[in-house]
Amino acid sequence: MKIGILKETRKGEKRVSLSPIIAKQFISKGFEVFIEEDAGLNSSYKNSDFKNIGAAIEKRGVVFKESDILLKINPFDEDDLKLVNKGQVLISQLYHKSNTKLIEAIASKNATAFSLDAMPRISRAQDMDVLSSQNNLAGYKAVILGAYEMTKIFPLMMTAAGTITPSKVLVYGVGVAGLQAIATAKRLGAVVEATDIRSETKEQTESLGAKFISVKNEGEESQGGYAKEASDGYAERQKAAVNKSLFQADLVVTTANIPGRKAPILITEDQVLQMKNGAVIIDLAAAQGGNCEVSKLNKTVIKNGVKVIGTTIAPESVSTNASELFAKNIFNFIIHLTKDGVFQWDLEEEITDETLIVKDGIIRKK
Amino acid sequence: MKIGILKETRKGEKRVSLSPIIAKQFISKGFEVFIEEDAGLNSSYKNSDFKNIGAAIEKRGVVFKESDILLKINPFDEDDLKLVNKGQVLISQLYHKSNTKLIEAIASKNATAFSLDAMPRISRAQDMDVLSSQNNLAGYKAVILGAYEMTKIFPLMMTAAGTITPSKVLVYGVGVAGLQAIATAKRLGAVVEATDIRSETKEQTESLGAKFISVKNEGEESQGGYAKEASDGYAERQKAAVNKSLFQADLVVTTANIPGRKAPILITEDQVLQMKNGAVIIDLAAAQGGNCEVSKLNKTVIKNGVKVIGTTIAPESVSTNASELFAKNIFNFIIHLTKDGVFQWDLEEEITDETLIVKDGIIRKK
Amino acid sequence: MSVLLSVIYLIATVTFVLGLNKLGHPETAKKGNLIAAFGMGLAIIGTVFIHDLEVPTIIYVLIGAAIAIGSIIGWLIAVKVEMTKMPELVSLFNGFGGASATLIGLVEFSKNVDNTMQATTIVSGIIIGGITFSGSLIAWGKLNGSLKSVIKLPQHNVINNLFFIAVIALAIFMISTGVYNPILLYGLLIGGLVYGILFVLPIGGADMPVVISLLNSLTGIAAAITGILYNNMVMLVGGILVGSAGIILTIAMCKAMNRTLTSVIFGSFTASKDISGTNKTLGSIKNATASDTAIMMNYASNVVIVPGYGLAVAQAQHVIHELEEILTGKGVNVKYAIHPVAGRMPGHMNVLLAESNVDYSILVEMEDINPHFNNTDVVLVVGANDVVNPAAHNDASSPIYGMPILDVENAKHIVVNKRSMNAGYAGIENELFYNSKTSMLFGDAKAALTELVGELKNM
Amino acid sequence: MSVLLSVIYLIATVTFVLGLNKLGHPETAKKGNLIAAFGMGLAIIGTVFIHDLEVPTIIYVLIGAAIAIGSIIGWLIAVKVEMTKMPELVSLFNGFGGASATLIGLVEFSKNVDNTMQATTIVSGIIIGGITFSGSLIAWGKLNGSLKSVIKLPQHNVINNLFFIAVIALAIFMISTGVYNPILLYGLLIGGLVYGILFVLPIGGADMPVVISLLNSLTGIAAAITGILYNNMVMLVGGILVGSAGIILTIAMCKAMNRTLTSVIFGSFTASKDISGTNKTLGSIKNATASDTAIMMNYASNVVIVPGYGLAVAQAQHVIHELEEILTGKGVNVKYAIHPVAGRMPGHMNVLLAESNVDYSILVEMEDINPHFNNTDVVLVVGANDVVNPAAHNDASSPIYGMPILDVENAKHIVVNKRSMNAGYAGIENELFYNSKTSMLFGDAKAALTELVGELKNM
Amino acid sequence: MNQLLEFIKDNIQITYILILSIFVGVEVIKSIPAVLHTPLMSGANALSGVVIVGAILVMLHSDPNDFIALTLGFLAVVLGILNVVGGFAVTHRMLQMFKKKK
Amino acid sequence: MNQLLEFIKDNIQITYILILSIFVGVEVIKSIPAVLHTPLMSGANALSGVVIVGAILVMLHSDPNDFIALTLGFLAVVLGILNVVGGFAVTHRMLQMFKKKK
Ligand SMILES: NC(=O)c1ccc[n+]([C@@H]2O[C@H](COP(=O)([O-])OP(=O)(O)OC[C@H]3O[C@@H](n4cnc5c(N)ncnc54)[C@H](OP(=O)(O)O)[C@@H]3O)[C@@H](O)[C@H]2O)c1
Ligand SMILES: NC(=O)c1ccc[n+]([C@@H]2O[C@H](COP(=O)([O-])OP(=O)(O)OC[C@H]3O[C@@H](n4cnc5c(N)ncnc54)[C@H](OP(=O)(O)O)[C@@H]3O)[C@@H](O)[C@H]2O)c1
Ligand SMILES: NC(=O)c1ccc[n+]([C@@H]2O[C@H](COP(=O)([O-])OP(=O)(O)OC[C@H]3O[C@@H](n4cnc5c(N)ncnc54)[C@H](O)[C@@H]3O)[C@@H](O)[C@H]2O)c1
Ligand SMILES: NC(=O)c1ccc[n+]([C@@H]2O[C@H](COP(=O)([O-])OP(=O)(O)OC[C@H]3O[C@@H](n4cnc5c(N)ncnc54)[C@H](O)[C@@H]3O)[C@@H](O)[C@H]2O)c1
Repeated sequence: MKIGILKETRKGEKRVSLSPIIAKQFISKGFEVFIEEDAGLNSSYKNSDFKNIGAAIEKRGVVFKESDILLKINPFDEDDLKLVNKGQVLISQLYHKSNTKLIEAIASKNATAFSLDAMPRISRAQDMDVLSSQNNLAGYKAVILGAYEMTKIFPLMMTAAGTITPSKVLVYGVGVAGLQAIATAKRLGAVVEATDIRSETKEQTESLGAKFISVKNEGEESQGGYAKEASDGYAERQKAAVNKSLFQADLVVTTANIPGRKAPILITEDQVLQMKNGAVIIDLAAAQGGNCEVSKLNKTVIKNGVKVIGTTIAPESVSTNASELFAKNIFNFIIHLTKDGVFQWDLEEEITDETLIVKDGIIRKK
Repeated sequence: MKIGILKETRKGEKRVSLSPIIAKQFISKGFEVFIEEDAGLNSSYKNSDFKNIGAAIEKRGVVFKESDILLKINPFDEDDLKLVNKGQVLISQLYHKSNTKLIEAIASKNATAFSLDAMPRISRAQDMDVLSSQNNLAGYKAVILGAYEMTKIFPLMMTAAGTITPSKVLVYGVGVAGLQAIATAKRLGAVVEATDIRSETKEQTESLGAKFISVKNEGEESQGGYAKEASDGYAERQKAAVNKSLFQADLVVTTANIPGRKAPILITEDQVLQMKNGAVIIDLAAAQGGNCEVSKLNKTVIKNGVKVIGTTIAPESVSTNASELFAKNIFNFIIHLTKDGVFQWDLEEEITDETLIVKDGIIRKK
Repeated sequence: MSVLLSVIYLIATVTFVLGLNKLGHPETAKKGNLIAAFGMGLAIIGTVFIHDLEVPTIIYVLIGAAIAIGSIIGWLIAVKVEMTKMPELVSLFNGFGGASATLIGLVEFSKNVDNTMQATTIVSGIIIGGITFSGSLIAWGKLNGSLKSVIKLPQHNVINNLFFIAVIALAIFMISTGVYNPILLYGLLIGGLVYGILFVLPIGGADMPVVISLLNSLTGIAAAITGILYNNMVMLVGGILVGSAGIILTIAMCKAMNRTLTSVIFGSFTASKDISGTNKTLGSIKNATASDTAIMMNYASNVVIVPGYGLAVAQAQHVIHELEEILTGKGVNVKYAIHPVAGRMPGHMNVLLAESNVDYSILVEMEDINPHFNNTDVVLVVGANDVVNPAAHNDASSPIYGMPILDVENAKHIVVNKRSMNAGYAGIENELFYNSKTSMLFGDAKAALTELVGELKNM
Repeated sequence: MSVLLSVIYLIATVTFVLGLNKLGHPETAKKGNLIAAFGMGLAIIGTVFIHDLEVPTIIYVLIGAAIAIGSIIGWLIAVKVEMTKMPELVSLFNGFGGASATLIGLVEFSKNVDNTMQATTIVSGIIIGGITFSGSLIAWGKLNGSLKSVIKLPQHNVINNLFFIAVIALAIFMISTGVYNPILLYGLLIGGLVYGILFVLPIGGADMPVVISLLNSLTGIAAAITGILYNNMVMLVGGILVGSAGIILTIAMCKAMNRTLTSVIFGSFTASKDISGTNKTLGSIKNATASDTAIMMNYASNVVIVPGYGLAVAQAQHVIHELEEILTGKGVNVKYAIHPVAGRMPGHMNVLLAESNVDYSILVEMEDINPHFNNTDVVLVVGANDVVNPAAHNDASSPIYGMPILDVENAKHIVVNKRSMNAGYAGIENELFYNSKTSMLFGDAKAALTELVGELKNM
Repeated sequence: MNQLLEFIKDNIQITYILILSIFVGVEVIKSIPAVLHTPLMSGANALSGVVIVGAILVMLHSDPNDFIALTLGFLAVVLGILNVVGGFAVTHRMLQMFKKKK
Repeated sequence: MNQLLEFIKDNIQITYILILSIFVGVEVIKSIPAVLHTPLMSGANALSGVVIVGAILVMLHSDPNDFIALTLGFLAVVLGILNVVGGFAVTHRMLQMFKKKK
C-alpha cells in the first residue's frame, strides 16, 4: 500500500505528518512512502533524510496520483480536494462536526476519510490519540512562550542585588495541556496554581506539586471524564475563588475546552483590567473562541499593560517533536486499521467506527 | 541631595535605572528623586507608581537641571551631554576604556563621572556589581529564548506516542551568565554540558548537576579569577574536546568574555556547518564581537539550518527584574559613596577609586 | 557432675546465647545457627558419655539407636521438604519437643516424686509439654491444609478459659495434697493435650506463625522446668532463653502484622482487617512488611522499579531516588520501567523523576524493559496499577484490553506498594495482586518507601 | 541471709539491668537513672538493717554518719559543679569507688584470709581498686587542667608493662605461697596505685573520656570481686554489669572518636589525627558526631540551616530537605537562612533547594533571619564558610571586611559541616569554627547529612 | 507467696540465673528485621530441643528391665533429637535464602 | 587451669551468673547514640558504687574496738556513698539536657 505525505499548507504550520524514523517503520512493514517535496523542512527534516531511509520524494501532483492513503495534519482544503481521486483514503484532523462542507466535498469525490480528532479516548487508543500528543507539547510551549514574553523571571532568587520573588502562574483547565503547563512552570521555579471544573483534577494538580483552587462543583458539570458546559452559578463561584490569584498572577495559561463546543469564557475583560501591569495571558483555547474575552487568535492584544496572546500554534513551534509524535500516532493508527497491508474495515470495532467519517462516498458520522 | 533618573534612549532598551521600591528607600534616606516622564513604562512601572511613593515626575529638561546626581544604565550620549551642567555627578556604565571620546566630553563639561562597569570584583562590592546582577538574568533569559526558538522541547518524555529524547545543551563560559544558563536548562530537563578556560569552574558546573568538558589548560590562561586570552594551542584543544558535544547539541549558549578585550571566537563557521539541522546558538557575547564566528549583534543568522542569535538584550527582556536589581546596586553604591547625604570622596577607598573615572573635569582613569 | 561436663554445658549455654544473637542479623544468621547447633551437639555427646553411672551396654545401644533414628528422620524431612512447607515443619518439630518433655515427666513421675518441688516441676512439665504437643500438631495441620476450617465452639473463649482453670486446679490439688495418683496424672496429661487443641483450633490460618512462635516459647519453658528437676544448667538456661526470646519474638511478629497478641489469641472471633485481601474469584493476597521487602531487595541482583500515578500523588520521587541510590550502593542493578501512560499526563514520570535527579540512563521504556523482566529478581511497583494489569493481555472484555503493559509477572518476586486494594484510573480489579509471586506493601508511597529505605540502611 | 534481703538484692539487681537499658535511649534515660538509684538505695538500706548480727549502736551511728556525710558532700558537689566540669567529676567519683574497694580489701585481709580463693579475691580487689583510684585522680587532674602536660617517660610503654607484670608476679607469689604478709600487701597496694598513675599519665586530654570509661569498668570489676568475697549477689551481678557494659561503652566511645582502644592506650605516642583542629591564635576546635548533632536538633525548638557552596558540590539538596522534613515532623521549627552570595552564582541556593521542593516560605533572607538567631537553638551550617565568617565584622584587613554575613554566632549552638578545615572562596580562616559554641561535623555534606537523618529517624 | 520466697532464698543463685537468662533472651532478640522472624523462630525451636538432654538422662538412669521407662525414654530421645536435628537443618535451609547472589 | 576448672565446678551457678551478667551488660549497651555515652558512663559509674554494700558489711562485722577496721570501714562507706550519690546526681543533671523544650 502506498502512503502519501502532503506538505501542510496552512499559514504558520511547521509540522509534517510523518518523520523519517516512522517512515522507515512503514517501509519495513511493506508500505511504500511518498513525500511531497520539502514537506519536512520546517520540522528540520531534509528531503535527503527521507530519501536515505527509502522514501520517495515527489512533486505534489505525483503524491496525489500515486497514493492509496493521503496523510495531512490539518483538514484537507479545496485545493487538496481537487486532486483527490475516487477510492483514496484521507487521514487528518477533520473536525467533522464543524466542517460539514468539507465532509460533503470528500463524499462527493467518492473517497474515504478518517478523522483523527474523533479518536475515542479509551485506554487502547491512547497511542493513536493526536489530541493528547499535541496538547501535551502545547502545554509546554505555552509556558516557554509566557516566560519569553514576560519582563520577569520565574524562579525565586536571593542575590546580592536583592531578592527576586518567584513568578505566580495560574493555569485554567487541568487537561493534558494544562498538566504539562503546570509541570513546566513548576520546573522553572514558579509558584503555580490551577483550577478545573472536574474535581478529580485536584489530586492530579497536587501530584505535580502545584496548588489547586477548588470551586464548589455541584456535580452537574462533569461527564464521563470530560467537562460539560459550566452553569452560570459555577462561573460566578469560579471567579470568586480564582480572582485573588488572577490579580496577582504574572502568567496565566488557559486551556479549558468543552469537546465539540465553543470554549468557555473564564476571564472577562473586566477581570483583565484588574490584573497586574506586565502580566501575560496565554490563551491556548483561542481557536475555539478563547477562554479570555479579549484574546484574538494568533494575535497579541495589550490591555491595561496585560499581554493577551491567543494561540494554538504552540505545538507548531516545537515542530520537530510534534511531527515525531504525530507520525507515531498515525503509524499506530494505520497499523491498527490494516492487516498485512490491507484495510480490515472492521466497522464493529470502536476505534474504526468512531474515526471513519466517510466510507466510499457515504457519510457515516455527522 | 537630588537624584535624577533619565529615561534610557538606546533602541530596544526597556530597563530603567530605578524602581519605585528603591526610590522609596532613597527618599527615606533623605534624598530627593526626580524621574523623567515614562522612564519606567517598559519595566512595567507606571508614572503613578513613582508618584505614589513621593518621587517627582518631570520633563527631561527639568531632571537635568535639578539633579545633583544623574543616573542612567547605558552610557550618556551626545544629546545627554548637552544638558549636563558643571559639577553634576553622572553614574552609569561608561565602558571608559573603549569610550575615550565620551570621557573627554564629560571632562570638558567639568562634571564628575562614576562608571559602574569598573566596579572591582571584591566581596564587599558584590551588592553594587551591576555586571553580576545583569549577567545573571541574561543567563536565564538566554535559555528561555533558546527554548522558545527551538523546534524541540527540553525534557525527556516517554509517552504513548513515543519517547522524546531530552535536548542537549552546551554552554561555553561558566561565569555568572553561564552558570545561570546551566541551572535554567537543567531545570527544564535538558542534558547540559559546559566548558570554560578556568579550571575551578568544573566543580561549579558539577554543583549544578551538569557535566563539565575539561580542556587541558596549561595554567597560563587564568589570572586572579578572570580569564586571559587563550593561546592558539588551547583553542585547538578546546575544539577537539568539545566538538562531539557541539555537533549533537540542540542549544548552545555562549557567554565567554575576557574583560577589556574582544570576546574569543569559540565556534567557527566551519564548526557551525557540522552542527545538527535545527540547532540554535545564543551568543551572549555578541556585543563584544561574539563567541561564534557567524553571529551578528541583535540579528538571527540561519546557517545550514542552524539559528545563530547574537544578543545582549537578554536582561532588557526581563526588564522588571533587571531594573529592580540594577536599582538596588545603584542604591548600595550611592549609600556607600555618601554619608548623611553628602559625597565622601574617600579616594583611598578601593571602590571609590576604581569607579571614579572623572572628578570635576579631571580624568582619573584611562 | 564432672568438671568436664560442667564446662561443656557452660560452653553450650554460651553458644546458645551467641547463636541467638547472630540469628538476629541477616549477615550472621547462618553462622549463628551453626554455632548453636555445635553447642547442642556438644551438650548431647557430653550427656551421653560423661557421667559416673554404671550403664549397661544395652542402654547405650538404645540411646544410640534413638539418636540415630531421630537424626536421620529429622534430617531427611528437613532436607526434602519444599521451601514453602517450612513453617509447618517447624510446628511439627516443636510438637515433638513438647512431647519429649511430657514423656520425661511421665517417667520421672513414676520414679522420683519426693517433694512438692519435684512434683510441681514434673506436673507443670507434663501439662506444658502436652499443650505444646497437641497445639503444635493442630497448627501443623492447619498450615499444611489438612485442617482447613476454623472450628469454633459457641462461647469458645469462655470454655477455653474454664477448661484451663480446671486443669490448673486439678494440678494444684494433686500437688498440695501430695496424692501422686497416676490416674490423676494421666488426667492432667489429657487435660493439657485437650487444652492445646482447644487453644489453637479457633485461630485463623494467617495467624498461625504467631501461634507457633508462642508454642515454641512454651516448649522452651517446659525444657527449663525439666532442667530444674535435674538441676541441669544447660537445660535451664537454654530453655529460659528460648522461652523469653520466644515471647519477645511472638510480640514482634504480632506487631509486624499490625495485630496484638490478645487479638490473635482471643480476637479470632472478631471482624477481619480493614484491607480485605480476598476476592472470590482471584484468591487471596499476601502482605509484605517493609523489612521483608528490604531483605528481598538487599539480596537481589536486579531490581526494577515501576513508578505510577501513586508515586506522584504521594510526592515520593525523592525517596524513591534515595532507595535506588542505596540499592545501587549495595551493588544491586536498579532500573526504572517507564510505561508510556503511567501517571496522568504524557511524561508524568519523567517530570517526577527528573526532579529528584534520577539519571536518564536508568529510565527504560516499556518495549526495552519487557524482555528484561525474566531476569529480574524483584519488581517494586509503586503506586501503579493499570499499567501492570495483566487483564490487558488476558481479558478481552476489559476496558484496557489491547493496551501494552509492563510484564512484571515474569519477574521472580513482585512487591506492590499502594494504599489499599482500590482500583486505578480504569477502575478495574488487578489480578496481579493475587499472583502467588506478588506481595502487597500497603501504605502511602512516601511513608512506605521511607520505611523501606530505613530498613535497607540498617542492613 | 534472710529471705527479705535476698529478695531486696534481687530487686536491686533487676533495677540495675533495667536502669542501664533505659539509660541507652534519650527518651527513657532519666527514668533509667532514677530506677537504678532507687534499687541502689534499697540495697543499701537492706544491707544496713536486715541481718542477724548483734551490732552495737555505735557502729550504726558510725555507719549513719558515714552515709550522711558522704551523701551530703556527693550531692552538693554534683549539684554545684558547672555543667562543663561534669566529666572530671565522674572521674573523681569513680576514683572514690575504687578507693572504697581497696579499703574493704585491706580490712578483710587482716581478718578473713582462710584460703586461696579468698586471698585471690582480696588481693585482686586491692590492686584493681588501687589502679582505679590513682588512675581516676590523674584523669581528674588532667581534665580540670591542674595536670596540664602529657608526661611520658622514655620507653613509657615498656616500663608500664614491665611494672604491671612485676605487680602481678608479686601477687601470684603471695597467694601461691600462702605467705599473707601485710608488708607484701602494702607493696601490692602501692604497686597498684603507681601503675594507675603510670597508665594514665601519658594519655592525651582528648582521650580522657575513654580512659575514664575504662577505669569505671575496672571499678565495677573490683566491686564484683568483693561481691564474690561476701558471696553477695547484688555486688557480683551489679559489678559485672558495670564491668562488661563499661568495656563495650569504652569501645563504642573509641569508635565514635574514630580511634581504637589500643591506639588510645598505647598510641598516645604516635602522630595526631589528619584533620588538625588547632590553630595557634584561634585555639582548638570541637568535633561532633552525627548523633551528637541529631540529639541536639531533636531537642531543639528552633533550628536554622545555612546552606553554602558545599551543599551544591555534594549535591546534598535532597538530603537536607529530608532532614528538614523529619525535624518539622518532630515539632521543630526549621528555617533556611539564605545569604545573598552563598554558592557561586546569584540564586544558587534557591535553584538547589527548589529542586528538592523546599517550601519557598521557609527560605529566609539574610536581613530577615539575622535578628532571629538569638532565638535559635541550633544552627546547622552546611558547606558554607565565607558567608558566616565573623571576620567580615571584626577584621578590617580581611578581604571580606564590610560584607554583610549571617550572624550565626548569636545562636545557642552552631554545628558546621564541611570536609576539612580548608578555606572557602575568599581563601581565609574562619574563627567561627573555633568558637566555644561551635562543633565541627566533618565529612562530605551528603554522607554526613544522610547519617544525621538516620540518627534522627531512630529517635 | 511465702513458699515462693522460701524457694527464692533456697535457690537464690538459680533465681538469678533464671532472671538473667530472661534478660539475655529479651535483649538478644529485640529489634530484629521481620524477615528473620521465621528463621529465628525455627532456630529457637531447635534450641528448645535441649530437652533431649533430660531424655538421655532418663534413659541413662533407667533400669534395663524397666520396660516402660525405657520405651518412654527411647521415644523421648527420638522426638527430642528430631526436634534438634530437624530444627537446625530447616533453619539452615531457610537461611540459604540470604546468600548474596552474584 | 585445673584450679580454674575446679572453681567452675564448685561454683557452677556463680559461673553461670557471671557469664550471663556479662552478656546482659554487653547486650544492654550495644548500639546507643554517641551523645548518651557520657551520661551512660556516669550512670554506670554510680552503679559501680555498689561496692558500698561491702563497705557496710565490713563495718557491721567490725569489732567496736577494732579501731583500724572501723576507720577504714568508715572511710570506705563515705567514699562509696560519695560515688553512689554523686554519681546518680551528676547523671541526673546531665540528662536534664534531654528535656524537650517548649
Ligand atoms: N499518562 C497519561 O497521559 C494518562 C492520561 C490520562 C489517563 N491515563 C491513565 O492513567 C492510568 C495510569 O496508570 P498508573 O498505573 O500510573 O496509575 P493507576 O492505574 O491510576 O493506579 C494508581 C494507583 O496508585 C495508588 N495510589 C494512589 N495514591 C497513592 C499513594 N499516595 N501512595 C501509594 N499508592 C497510591 C492507587 O491505589 P490506592 O488508592 O490503593 O493507593 C492506584 O491504584 C492508566 O490507566 C492510563 O490510561 C494516563
Ligand atoms: N553567589 C555568588 O553569586 C558568588 C559568585 C562568586 C563568588 N562568590 C563567593 O563565594 C562564596 C560563597 O560562600 P559560601 O559560604 O557559600 O561558600 P565558601 O565560602 O566557598 O565555602 C564553601 C565551603 O564548603 C565546603 N565544602 C566544599 N565541598 C563540600 C562537600 N562536598 N561537603 C561539605 N562541605 C563542602 C568547603 O570546605 P571543605 O573543603 O573543608 O569541605 C568550603 O569551605 C563567597 O565568598 C562569595 O563571595 C559568590
Ligand atoms: N484514557 C485516555 O485514553 C485519555 C487520553 C487523553 C486524555 N484523557 C483524559 O481526558 C481528559 C480531558 O483531557 P483534554 O486535555 O483533552 O481536555 P480538554 O482539552 O477538552 O479540556 C481541558 C480542560 O479544561 C477543563 N474545563 C472545561 N470547562 C472548564 C471550566 N468552565 N472551568 C475550568 N475548567 C474547565 C476540562 O475539565 C479539562 O480538564 C483528561 O482527564 C485526560 O487525562 C484520557
Ligand atoms: N567575588 C565577587 O565579588 C564576584 C562578583 C561577580 C563575579 N565574580 C566571579 O568572577 C568570575 C567571572 O565572572 P563573569 O561572568 O563576569 O566572567 P566574564 O563575563 O568575564 O566571562 C565569562 C566566562 O567566560 C570564560 N572564558 C573566557 N575565555 C574563554 C575561552 N577561551 N574558553 C572558554 N571559556 C572562556 C571565563 O573564564 C568566564 O568564566 C566568576 O568566577 C564569578 O564568580 C566574583
